[in-house]
Amino acid sequence: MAKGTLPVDMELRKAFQELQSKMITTTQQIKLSNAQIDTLKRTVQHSKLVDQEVISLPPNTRTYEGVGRMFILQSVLDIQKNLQLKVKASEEKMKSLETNKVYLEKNLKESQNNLRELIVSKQQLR
Amino acid sequence: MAGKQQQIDVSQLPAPQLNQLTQQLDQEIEFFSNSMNQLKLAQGKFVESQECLNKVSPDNLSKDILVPLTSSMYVPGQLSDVQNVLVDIGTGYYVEMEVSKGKQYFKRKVEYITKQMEKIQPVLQEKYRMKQATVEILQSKIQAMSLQQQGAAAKA
Amino acid sequence: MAAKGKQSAEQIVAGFQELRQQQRAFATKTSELEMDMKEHELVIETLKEVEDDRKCFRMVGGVLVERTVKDVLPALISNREQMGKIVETLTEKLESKGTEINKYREQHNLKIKGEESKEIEKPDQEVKSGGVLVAKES
Amino acid sequence: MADVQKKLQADLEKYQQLQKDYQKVVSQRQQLDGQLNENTLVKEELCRLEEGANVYKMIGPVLVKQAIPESKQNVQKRIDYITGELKRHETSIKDFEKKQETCRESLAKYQQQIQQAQVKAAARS
Amino acid sequence: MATTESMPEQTKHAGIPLAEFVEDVDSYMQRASNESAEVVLKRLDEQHNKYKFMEYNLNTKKARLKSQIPDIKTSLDIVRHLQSRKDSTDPVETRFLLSDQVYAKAKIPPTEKVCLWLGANVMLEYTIDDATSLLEKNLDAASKNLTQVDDDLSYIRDQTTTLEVNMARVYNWDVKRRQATQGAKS
Amino acid sequence: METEQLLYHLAEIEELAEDIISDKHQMVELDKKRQKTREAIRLLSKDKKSQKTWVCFGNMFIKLPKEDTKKLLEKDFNGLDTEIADVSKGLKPKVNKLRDLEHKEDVKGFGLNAMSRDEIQAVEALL
Repeated sequence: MAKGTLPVDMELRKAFQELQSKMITTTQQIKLSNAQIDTLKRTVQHSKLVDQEVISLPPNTRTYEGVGRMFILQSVLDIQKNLQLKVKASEEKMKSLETNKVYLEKNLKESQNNLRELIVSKQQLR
Repeated sequence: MAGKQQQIDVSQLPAPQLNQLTQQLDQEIEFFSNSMNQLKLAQGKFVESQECLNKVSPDNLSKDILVPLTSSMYVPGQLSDVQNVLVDIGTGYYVEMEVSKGKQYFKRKVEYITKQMEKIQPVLQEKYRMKQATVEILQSKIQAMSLQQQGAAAKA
Repeated sequence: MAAKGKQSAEQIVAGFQELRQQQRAFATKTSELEMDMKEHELVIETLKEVEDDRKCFRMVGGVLVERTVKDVLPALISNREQMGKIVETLTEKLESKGTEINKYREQHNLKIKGEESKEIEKPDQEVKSGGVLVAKES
Repeated sequence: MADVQKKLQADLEKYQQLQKDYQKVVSQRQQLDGQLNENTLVKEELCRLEEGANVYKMIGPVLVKQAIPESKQNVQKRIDYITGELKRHETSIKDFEKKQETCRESLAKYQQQIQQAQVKAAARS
Repeated sequence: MATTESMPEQTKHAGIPLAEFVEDVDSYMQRASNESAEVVLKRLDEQHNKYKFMEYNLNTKKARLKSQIPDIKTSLDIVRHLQSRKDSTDPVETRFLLSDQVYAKAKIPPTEKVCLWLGANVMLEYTIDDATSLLEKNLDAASKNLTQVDDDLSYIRDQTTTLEVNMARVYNWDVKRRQATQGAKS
Repeated sequence: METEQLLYHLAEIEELAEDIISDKHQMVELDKKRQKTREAIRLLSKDKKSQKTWVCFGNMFIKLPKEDTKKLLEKDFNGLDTEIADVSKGLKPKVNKLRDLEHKEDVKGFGLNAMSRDEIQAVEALL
């Protein structure tokens, strides 16, 4: 390829650069979301394990919920309720992260397509 | 100092100086990532405190609790006030506030730290970018040098 | 051409570094578990010496459960045994990782300066507040 | 020749000492910066309080109730003090930078002299 | 951890090998295991690393003890206070650290019992008297351990210095030997 | 070859100096604590309004009658006094010893030949 025979198309160049930086930030965001989803998954799993443990306790066992450094006496039922709430919240968070991920991926693809179209239209123009 | 370096054309620097520059950048990167980690840690603590305050609610008044006397000793007791908490605002000052005010306090703190992190993040990224560029230039220089030496050796 | 050859050399080093990283991870995990086992040992010894029906709490994932010594002790003992088993498999993995690394090193003719003894297995410096028990001189 | 070397050595030591002192002052300034920041945040919190809020100050191991205006005044006094100290450190940092610069120059001069002498000696032999 | 192997063991600093001081480098280098200065220096360097590693471990231990001791002391203070209030009918009013920077109010009714964290996620109930004696015992043990650790640390520092001197001596011996052989050649 | 003696000597001096610095630091800290305790006692005597006061125990505060608190603080104060006295008692011989050591080194220094090149190198390699 001989250098300098074609004038660099500034518009194309700019579009390329934009796409590149977009790709970097998007992949970063997706990575971050994946990591968050993983931790959330672990929290859910953990909560379910604790739930099993608590169910297997003999009736009338006194259980305390950790709040900061203190422990509050809480009925097994309440503890289960709180665990379920936690699981639910985590699952919702995961869901929103997933939808966000899908959106990001779609968005990126669209940008790629736009660039492709731009190239095609430039070629046709020439 | 950092501002000056950005104006120098890095590709013009000799190899030893480039090496020094990467080392300096490494140090700076470590410094900033350390601050980031500390900020994250502090933020986590504030979030936790904020969440704890949710449990200081009327339905927990007089409830049996285990009171942390030290980090390794607890005694049975009861929560005796769910309206107010004492907040350590730093430098030896403590303020009694309503639970809702306490929550606001920690929310503010979290926001403050987030802002600090947002300030550091781009600087950190810029340092990473600069380091990468410097390393690349350094490597190409070393390669060119070794090629030159090979050439000289072949001639001799 | 030259660039290609260089890149693969970099890849070799990167692969080696990754193996070492895995090895180190195994080593840290092992030493963590061993510390945990020691702690369990200490607690088990303490509980063995007190009355069976003494009130005793056990923390399960953020939930504190009020039981008695006779309920908690067997759980602790089985816990310790499980940890022992994990330590065993981890040690095996650590060893096989070591041979893997040596093989890799021979295969690619890598020479490492004598810095490995320094790096491997530095326990994390985190100071756990832990319990009230003070370990006997070990 | 030996004389220059001795001077170079002396200057080098001086330079190293300067660097050490410089670093010390810089880290002190950093500490002061932190303290200023913390006190400013406390001041902000105190300013936010409604009248009649209970403010305590820890003195020794005792919590002592303090009126809000008094607390504000105390913290302001500390802020003023730290700001003064910061200014002092700032000038001393600038001073150190200047001293280091002159030291570096004289070091370079001696080094050059030695190099020249060495070249001459090499040419002679 | 640190292997002692054939090292002479000192009972006072169990597990920490003594660094033998090289009095006479010439005769030291004559020993069968010391084939060359390089080999010896490498071995000494390895030993040096071992000492550094032990020092690091001891420092970690020291940090742990140093954070444990004040905690035990405060626990003792409070337990003694509770003991003095055993016969009173009024609850003790407290503000306890609920979470970072937050204190909540709690009432502690007169009590005979306190709970102590043993570790391994287990907390055990003690009578106040038992807790006091356990804490006293542990405080004593922790303080003794701390002095032992300090002792060991300064012992290690001594050994490290000896080792460093040995390294310097062997190094110098080698430099002189090389200069001598070179002088003989030219 | 005086290298190793010198090294030992330097190590000894350094260790002692570190010890002295940490002692002095401790004295300063203790004195600060003592002053704070005195200030607290003064404030407690001045304030006539409340009967009880919050006293810090590590991570918690316990509400105590003022008179009890004052007694406690006075005990603390006296304890700190003796502690400071103890440290300063131990500090004096250490300072003297350090002075001796440094002085000895000076005297010895006159008798020393200049270090040879490789001796300097060896020392540098160690430092």
